[in-house]
Amino acid sequence: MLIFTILLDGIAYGMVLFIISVGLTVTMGLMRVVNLAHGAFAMLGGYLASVMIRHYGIPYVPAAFLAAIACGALGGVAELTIYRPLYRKGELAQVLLTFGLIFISIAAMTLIFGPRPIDESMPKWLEGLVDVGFRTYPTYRLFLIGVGAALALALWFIIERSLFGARLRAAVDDPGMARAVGINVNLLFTLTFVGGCALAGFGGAIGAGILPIDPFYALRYLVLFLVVVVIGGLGSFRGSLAAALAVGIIETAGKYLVPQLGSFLLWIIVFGLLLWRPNGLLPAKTAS
Amino acid sequence: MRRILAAVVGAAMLAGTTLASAEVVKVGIIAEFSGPFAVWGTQFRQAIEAFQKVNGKTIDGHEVQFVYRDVGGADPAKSRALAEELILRERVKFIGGFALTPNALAVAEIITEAKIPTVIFNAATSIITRKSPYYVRTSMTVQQYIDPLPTWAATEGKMKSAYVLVSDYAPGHDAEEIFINNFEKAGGKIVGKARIPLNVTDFAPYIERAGGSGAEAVYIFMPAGAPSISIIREFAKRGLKDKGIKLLAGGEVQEVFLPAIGDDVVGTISSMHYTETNTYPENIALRKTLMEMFGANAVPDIGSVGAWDGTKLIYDAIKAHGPRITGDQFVAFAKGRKWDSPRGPIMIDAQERDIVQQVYLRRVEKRDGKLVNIDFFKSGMVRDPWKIANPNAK
Amino acid sequence: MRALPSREEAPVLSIRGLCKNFGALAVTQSVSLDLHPGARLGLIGPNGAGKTTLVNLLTGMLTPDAGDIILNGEYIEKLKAEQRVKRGLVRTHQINTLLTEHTMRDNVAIAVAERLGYAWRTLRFGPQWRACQEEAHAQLAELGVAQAGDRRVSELPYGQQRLLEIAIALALKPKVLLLDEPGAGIPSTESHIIDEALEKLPAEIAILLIEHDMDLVFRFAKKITVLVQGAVLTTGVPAEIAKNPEVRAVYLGRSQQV
Amino acid sequence: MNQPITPASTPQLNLPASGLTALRPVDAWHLAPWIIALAFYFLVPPGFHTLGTNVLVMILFTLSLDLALGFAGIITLGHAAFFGVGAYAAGVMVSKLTPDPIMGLLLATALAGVLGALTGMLILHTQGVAMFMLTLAIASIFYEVANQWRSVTGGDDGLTVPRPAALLAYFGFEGFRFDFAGKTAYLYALSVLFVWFLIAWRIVKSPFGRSLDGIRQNPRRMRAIGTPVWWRLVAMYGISCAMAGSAGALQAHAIRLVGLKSLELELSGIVAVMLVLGGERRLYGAFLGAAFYVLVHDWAAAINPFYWMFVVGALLVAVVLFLDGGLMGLLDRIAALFGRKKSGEEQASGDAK
Repeated sequence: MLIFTILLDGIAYGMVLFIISVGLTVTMGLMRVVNLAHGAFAMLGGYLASVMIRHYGIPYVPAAFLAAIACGALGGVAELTIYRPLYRKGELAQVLLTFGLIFISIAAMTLIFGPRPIDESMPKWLEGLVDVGFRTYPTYRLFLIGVGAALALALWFIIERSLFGARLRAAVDDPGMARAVGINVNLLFTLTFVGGCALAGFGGAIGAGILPIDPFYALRYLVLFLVVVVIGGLGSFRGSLAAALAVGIIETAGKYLVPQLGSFLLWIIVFGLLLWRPNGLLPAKTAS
Repeated sequence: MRRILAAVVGAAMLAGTTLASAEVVKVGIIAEFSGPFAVWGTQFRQAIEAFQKVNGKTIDGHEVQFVYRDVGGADPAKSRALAEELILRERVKFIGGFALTPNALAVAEIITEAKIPTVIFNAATSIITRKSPYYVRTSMTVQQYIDPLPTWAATEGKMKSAYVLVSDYAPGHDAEEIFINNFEKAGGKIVGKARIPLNVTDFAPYIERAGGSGAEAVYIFMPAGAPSISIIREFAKRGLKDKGIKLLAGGEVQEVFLPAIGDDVVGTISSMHYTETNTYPENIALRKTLMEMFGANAVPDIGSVGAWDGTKLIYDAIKAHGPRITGDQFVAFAKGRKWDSPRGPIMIDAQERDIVQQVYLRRVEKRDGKLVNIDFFKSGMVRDPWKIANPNAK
Repeated sequence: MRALPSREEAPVLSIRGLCKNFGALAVTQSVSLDLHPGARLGLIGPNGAGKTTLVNLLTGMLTPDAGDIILNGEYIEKLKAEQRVKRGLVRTHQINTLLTEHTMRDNVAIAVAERLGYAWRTLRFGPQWRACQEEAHAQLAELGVAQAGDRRVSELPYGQQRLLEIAIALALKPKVLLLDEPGAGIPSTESHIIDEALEKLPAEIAILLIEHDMDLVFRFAKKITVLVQGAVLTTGVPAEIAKNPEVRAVYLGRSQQV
Repeated sequence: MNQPITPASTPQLNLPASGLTALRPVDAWHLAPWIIALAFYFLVPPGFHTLGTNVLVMILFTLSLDLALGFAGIITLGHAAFFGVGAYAAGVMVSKLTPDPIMGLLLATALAGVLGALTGMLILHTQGVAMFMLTLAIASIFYEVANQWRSVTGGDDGLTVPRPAALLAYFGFEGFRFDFAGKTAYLYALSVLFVWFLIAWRIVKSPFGRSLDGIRQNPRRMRAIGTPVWWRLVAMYGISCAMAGSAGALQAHAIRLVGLKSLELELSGIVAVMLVLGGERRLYGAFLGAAFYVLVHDWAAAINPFYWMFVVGALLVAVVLFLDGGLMGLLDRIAALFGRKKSGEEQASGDAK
């Protein structure tokens, strides 16, 4: 039975990582921007949802969606003003600027909301336990698994089956070629960035029960999001899903089975994987 | 580059001349004002400002000036550098602050050499005050404030078995030791324990194991803030609370954190040397001043009282010995001194320069829509149990 | 460094039965070639004939599935790219591959330093680096572009960048030089500069010229090998190749449609 | 473009004299940082020397990153790992093996260099994001080792380092004792920085350094001229890590406390900030960037410790977006504005590039 509990816990954790990281993998694969500040959008989503729920009485799910929309809009503005000049610069400039954005976000959130983690805002209907056959299990985590799976399915449909997705994949493979065949790559970048940030905001909002929101969110979980993206392969949607679930399950299993190893386990695995497959598990591009 | 240097040099010289001509007593505060532990710095500062508002900024016409320095987290090297800076550049007479043990330990050698008395407002590892004769602690030690909890739980609390979850760092190990010792001494049974790495964010596995262990109570010790909030939420969400398992805690359920945890926390039992809802006049004054100065949401915590009492000790010493007080005079003054703190009566141990105080057992309740801790048990004056058990450890 | 007269008869580079497959696709099928010192061999073939693959196999960017590459009597197919260069097998690139932030002369000087193995000597590098600069200057002067030596590569006109590719290769004192489409991207009005540069190449170097520009190949090469679908179709002097009906069919005819 | 290409147009090659022996009067500005550093020692009141030492240590650390990241283009977000290794090694040396600081410094430097070269061998065949994730992974593993190996490192309490012996005690000279005000530590750090600066200077001007500059721009080109790219990168990374280890050792000797912070991601990030702030590939950029950052931080933290992160963050965004070449680039532009044509600085920058 332990194995099923590990799997459920790992998948719930992995789904939160997936929802937040999938936007990052697409922007890193498509725009080739190392966006360390991605977590800041997730954090913002968490804060906004909490404010809406607690101060304006908006219910949980609509609040998460509104937070996602707000994060998407802000992401769009950021793409147009701050990120666009970055595309032509090197990785180092990107790393540093987005590092700077993390610092600013930490300071801003501390200023506005104070240094403490934000207050609990989970609705009653998510708080209980559900009988899943072999045991009772927290509703909230099942909710996360369900939402994550639904989002993964929707994203799969958008990316693999829609025209937008076809353009997106073409641009990830070869931006120059995409431009040459008449795809408006700039618009595509902006839309994708908006989508990625909206997803991050949504993930931040509904994942707050597992990754609590405080001003240091963006820095604390930065490495975790990057691990998911890089292990999965930049720009690879399937890869990020697989990597997020893998990271979730490995971390959870580690805690259950070998708690004394701490985060050694994850890092050793990351290190080995990247040496073995520098382009990730399921790279988006066939040619390396 | 040259200009910056010139400015720095100039400013330093200016500071030097003013120091020589005015009777200003400077107190350096080394604390966490940024970083994940920024709450502490804020609480210290607000308590000091509140104290100064109540008691004035001067003593017999001599100004007491607080100089704040941010150590930004557990960074002993920086803490040490800051202490050096405060002593050499700012010429402080006292140092105070320190939320985290490593930062407090880091200055031991410097304050000994420079004979600068250092008042610890929070850091709670027992050994600290043995590392320099100039340390005085006005906060607590981990084992001190946990001491009555396991004994009570196994006896009056009627909990026969417990599972112990602590963060994997020095204070966590101290907590684990005293809880297990006292619980077993009082006839309880420890059915399992785990040390959780500090960077863990998802506590489901640990809570799951604790819940499955058959324990009647789960004791947790975590750094206050995000981790402790997550673990208490997880405790309720995993149904441990509904199963009737008791949650035992400490600093994790201070009043400031309760809204962040939510109603899940109701019923949690904790031991602490300060309860925010107590009715000592000093506590009422502290709460009132904090709310006047910093708004309705300002809630005192153990950091506030540590800083409040530390500031009071420094004020009283200056009152007694004047602005030219030496380090040795201060330490002699502090030894054995008793006064009424917002937390109740306290005393500085004459040998150890460590605090002796009452410990309260409280339960989280919801009163008037607010989550608060309510005392239900009060111990006698508790000396640090670790120091009693290890009289010669250095 | 120069090829000894006694070795004149022996090929400086020979390729024996070289094969490379990408999955099921055989891109190089048992190719054999000999280059003697002073050779001027043109390699032509339609798009997809495997010219680039062959260059990559020779330079060590790809490892062959079968076959031998013998340079000066040494089997080199197991060697790394840079080791082959050290042994005298040097290439130019179809797409400029230059240090764009450096000056033209520094590009060449770095190559000279590399050839002389100065990289690990840091104690007395001053005079050595001077010597590299001087040799680089001379090399550029030989190609007639020394006046631009102080300009950054990114500021140079395209034609001069093409010449720089050749200058760097020559600075390595190659025994065998693979010229990968040296004329690529140069407007026809300027193509004479490549012609002039090719004429100045030291006579003793064996040269394999891979080129799309038929006129250039036929002007420069003394022999031509035609590659089709990864295999050698035929080898001969330019006049023969031009007349060969098979070549016309698979190559010239098709190329005119392009 | 249609210039006739004839040997007649070939100009004479007039190379500037090379090497340190051939400095001309216009190059006198090279002395400026060292004169300022010495003046600092004599002019500032006690209490500022430790700040100065901190600046010097950070300059050295930034300089090490300039070699790896600036010149060789190795994108690393884990350089603090080697700073930390140096610091812990030096600390353990003083407390367990020998109080002689020079011996500790040499050992710490060697250890960091060897570890750098070994890990470099593993990761330097990768590129881009994979490489910087690997550097991050290595730093995290080092951090975990230090965190768990409490008996040696002290865990989060940090490693308290006893006062080292006088600087040249090994040679029977007791004059340079480490004093409370940190004046000796300052001179010690300055000397070590000077030695490393000379080494770095030689490296970047040598064919070795130039080949790495080439690898950063175009590894294919360098392979095509016969450069063993991987080996060169490993060598440069090793040197850079050794240098970072020296910086860590200096800090261990000067502050006499080594904490886990010296291995954290944050420090790796901050040193990259200092480098870009000062200007990459300029050597002196490390001086400007580190000095500016440490002094601004010291000043901003004293005024308002709450939101110094705003300052750092805004600074970063501004430098990346508006200040190509960092402070050195700004100096160049100012110099150009005053019409000092072909100043020593510009030339130095040209050479370095």
